[in-house]
Amino acid sequence: MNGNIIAINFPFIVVALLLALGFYTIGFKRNLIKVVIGVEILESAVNLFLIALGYVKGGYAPIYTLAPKKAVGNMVLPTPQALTLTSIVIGVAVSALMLAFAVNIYRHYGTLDVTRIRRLRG
Amino acid sequence: MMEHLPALMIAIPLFGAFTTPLLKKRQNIAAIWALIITVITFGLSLLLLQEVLSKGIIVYVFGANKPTLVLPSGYRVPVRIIFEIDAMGAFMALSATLMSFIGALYSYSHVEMETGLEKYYALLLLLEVGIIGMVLTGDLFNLFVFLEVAGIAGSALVGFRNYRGEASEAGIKYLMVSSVASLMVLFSIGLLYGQYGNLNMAYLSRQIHLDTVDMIALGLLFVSFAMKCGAVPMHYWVPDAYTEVPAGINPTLLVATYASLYALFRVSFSLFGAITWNMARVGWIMSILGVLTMFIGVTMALVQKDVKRLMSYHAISQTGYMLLGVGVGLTVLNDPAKLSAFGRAAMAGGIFHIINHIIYKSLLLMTAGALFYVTGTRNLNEMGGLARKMPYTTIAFIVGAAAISGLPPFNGFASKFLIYETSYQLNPLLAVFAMVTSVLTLASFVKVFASAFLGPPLEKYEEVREVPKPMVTAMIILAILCILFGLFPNVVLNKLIYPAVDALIKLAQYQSWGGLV
Amino acid sequence: MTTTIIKTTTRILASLILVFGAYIILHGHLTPGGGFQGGAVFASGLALLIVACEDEIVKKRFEKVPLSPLESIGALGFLGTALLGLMGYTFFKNVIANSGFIFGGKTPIGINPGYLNTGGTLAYMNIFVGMKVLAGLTSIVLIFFLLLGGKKDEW
Amino acid sequence: MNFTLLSPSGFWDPVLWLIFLILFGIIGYIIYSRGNPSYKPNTEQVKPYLSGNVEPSKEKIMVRAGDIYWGFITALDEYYVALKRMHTGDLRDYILWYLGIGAIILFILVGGV
Repeated sequence: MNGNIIAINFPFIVVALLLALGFYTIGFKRNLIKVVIGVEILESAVNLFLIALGYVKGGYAPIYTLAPKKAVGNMVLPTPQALTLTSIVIGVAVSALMLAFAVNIYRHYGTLDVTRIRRLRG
Repeated sequence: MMEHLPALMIAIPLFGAFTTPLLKKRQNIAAIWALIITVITFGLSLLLLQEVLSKGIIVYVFGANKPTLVLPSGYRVPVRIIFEIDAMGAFMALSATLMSFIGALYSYSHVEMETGLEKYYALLLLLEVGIIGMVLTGDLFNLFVFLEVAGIAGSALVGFRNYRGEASEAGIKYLMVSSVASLMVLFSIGLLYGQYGNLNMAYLSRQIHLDTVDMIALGLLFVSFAMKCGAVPMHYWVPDAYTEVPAGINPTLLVATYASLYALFRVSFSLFGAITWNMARVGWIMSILGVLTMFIGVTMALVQKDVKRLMSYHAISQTGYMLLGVGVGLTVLNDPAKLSAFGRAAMAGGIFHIINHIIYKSLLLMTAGALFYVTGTRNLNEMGGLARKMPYTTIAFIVGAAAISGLPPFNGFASKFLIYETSYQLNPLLAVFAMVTSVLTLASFVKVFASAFLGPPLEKYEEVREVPKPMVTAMIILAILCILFGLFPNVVLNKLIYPAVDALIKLAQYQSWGGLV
Repeated sequence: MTTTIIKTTTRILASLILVFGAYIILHGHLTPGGGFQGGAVFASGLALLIVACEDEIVKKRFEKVPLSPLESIGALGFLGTALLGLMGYTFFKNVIANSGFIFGGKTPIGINPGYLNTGGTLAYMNIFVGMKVLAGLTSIVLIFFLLLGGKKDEW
Repeated sequence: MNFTLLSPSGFWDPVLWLIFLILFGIIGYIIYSRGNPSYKPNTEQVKPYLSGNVEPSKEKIMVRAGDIYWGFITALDEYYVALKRMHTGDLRDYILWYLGIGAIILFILVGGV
């Protein structure tokens, strides 16, 4: 049973690791691009979490096109997948905007070091 | 058509946001077009408010056969995206649309010389959509989507002046903060979905019970929305973003901040109502955060030299009043005697302060924008003697400064009066902090007034004239609103604020979609 | 940036990727995928084309392409399709499904081989979203390419 | 219309307040008008007397924003040094503060302090 619990919760362990890794990257890396990557890691952690929530053992994808016979009545609710897709779409916009800001900051400051990008303070 | 008002509230600004980029060649027309759209949306939100006040909670189900068909036959749980509008949401939507209109009017002259204006107005309308969606929705995931829409549009606007490096810096700070906060919101939404298999707030709030996972979700939602509304000590992004954003966007960005505050209230009162009802802890956290916020915000404001930065720190400090007022109400929520004695009035004070603060802080930030427009600097040390050159701006500034410091008979006094009295009854120390903050606020605005407007006229500002008419009009409208809200606080409270307070307190009504089920 | 390998690969793959993107957009209501996914695939095909060409050629080719209006039109189309539901029903109501209009064929219940002529407003929305996404992502890629393309690895 | 704002233990009536404001304004004006009208603008009278020295230019003697409340800020120096240390302007600190406060709030809510 012990090994089983780890097997069942394996995706959630990975989610926790990714969350920790993401926050570590945001909090302790000095390069702005790496900080942006940290946000992306966080985002993938949350997406993985949502997808893992939607998993049902023995469930089928909720698509009727050419589905196997057994699938009828065994389909999972597609809400977590829909949430994940929406979150991915938003993530694309966020990362594009962040990188655009990073490019502009590099042009004006000549550096991507976060400790030196702080003209606004106090 | 009245039943489709909630959908139109989203559809019309979206339509405006998508058509504005087509007017790339004629940026003047884009500005006027955005102004028209914001006026229409403002009218719609007035209609919506009237509907809500007369008929109670409005429910709108997207994609159903009928707008009120929450549970189609055969379903026991709601599956569609549902907008659930009570008086609180309608009140926030009204402030959002009003401020977008003022912002668009002000922007017409303020950013005239910049390029890429069609994107500016598209983003302004998109920000408005984000706020309206956040405050009208009854679906937890939809809340996240609109939160992100508002965050992305807002940060793009913060970085609008891309020839300034500081603007990009402020933009990436705001975007980083808002995206991390929204991702944690999404994470807690995932936790709640995993627990209960639904995303509708009214349905969820009936099922939530005291459970470790639920408490983690509550904590994450609470801290994320607290960061998005600028509570100390997570307020660092506020001065950066407010300072660098063009002054025409400031009103809308303020409302975006308070939309997060609204989400915080919604989470504490409605979503987790069943828990927080019995737990004064959440209310105490909110009150203490509020006191910290107002005190640290105002003391930081005293030492600022940048006029917009000074006002942004005041925005933080005033957020503390709202947190304090509503936190006091939340603390005594499970005690009917205390609730009717002072809790309800405390919440009314906090919520009344939202609209008051939006009005006068927008006014002040706009006067700061006008100062920047004529002098080209935001440094107070380099200003002086502008009062005679810019009479309207000066009058607007005096009204705003008097209102924010709580001088009668302006609107700030009425809400602060309620907050002082009620927080005194919970704990006298809270009221002392609130009063000291008010005194320090007055002190720091005396500083701005003395250094920017008074003093001998400086030679370098010989040529300065009053700002163009649209900017003056926007400021004068807000100044008049300041005075009106101050002179008739009772009317506003009875018509607008107490219905909103009751909407937050009456949990059962929210849970049943206004009596539909 | 433009080596022979990339050019040759692009010559073979680009058209396939574009067709695959269009396929995903069109079959959004039947198979996994949809407007955003198909648009992203389509845009990645265009990105491949952008990367494989010289700066000047890309600039000349994309000068006339109305990417920003295309994006607006996609979004407006999406909104308009959603607004169709206001005719008697609600916002986003699928009024075209089972109506006999294009993409309005009768939807079979249960397992089926996937009829393209179904889906109602979903299919239209997928097309409009695909349009918006491919225009948006392409312009993002294009802007980054033109911004950083001239310079060598400074970072 | 009732303009009185009733609070739990008091009231606030802006109209009453305005009436009193006007009343006291009139009293103030009466006192003012009985004063000695010896002030004459545009004469020697309005120039400042600095022990016979020449008056420096306006720009030099202007009170700047940085000079206002100097005493207050100096008296609270330690507090302000601590505040300045909090406001680093570093992007990463924004997120770290969020994590710290989040941990505290989660501890209070889950731990049940």
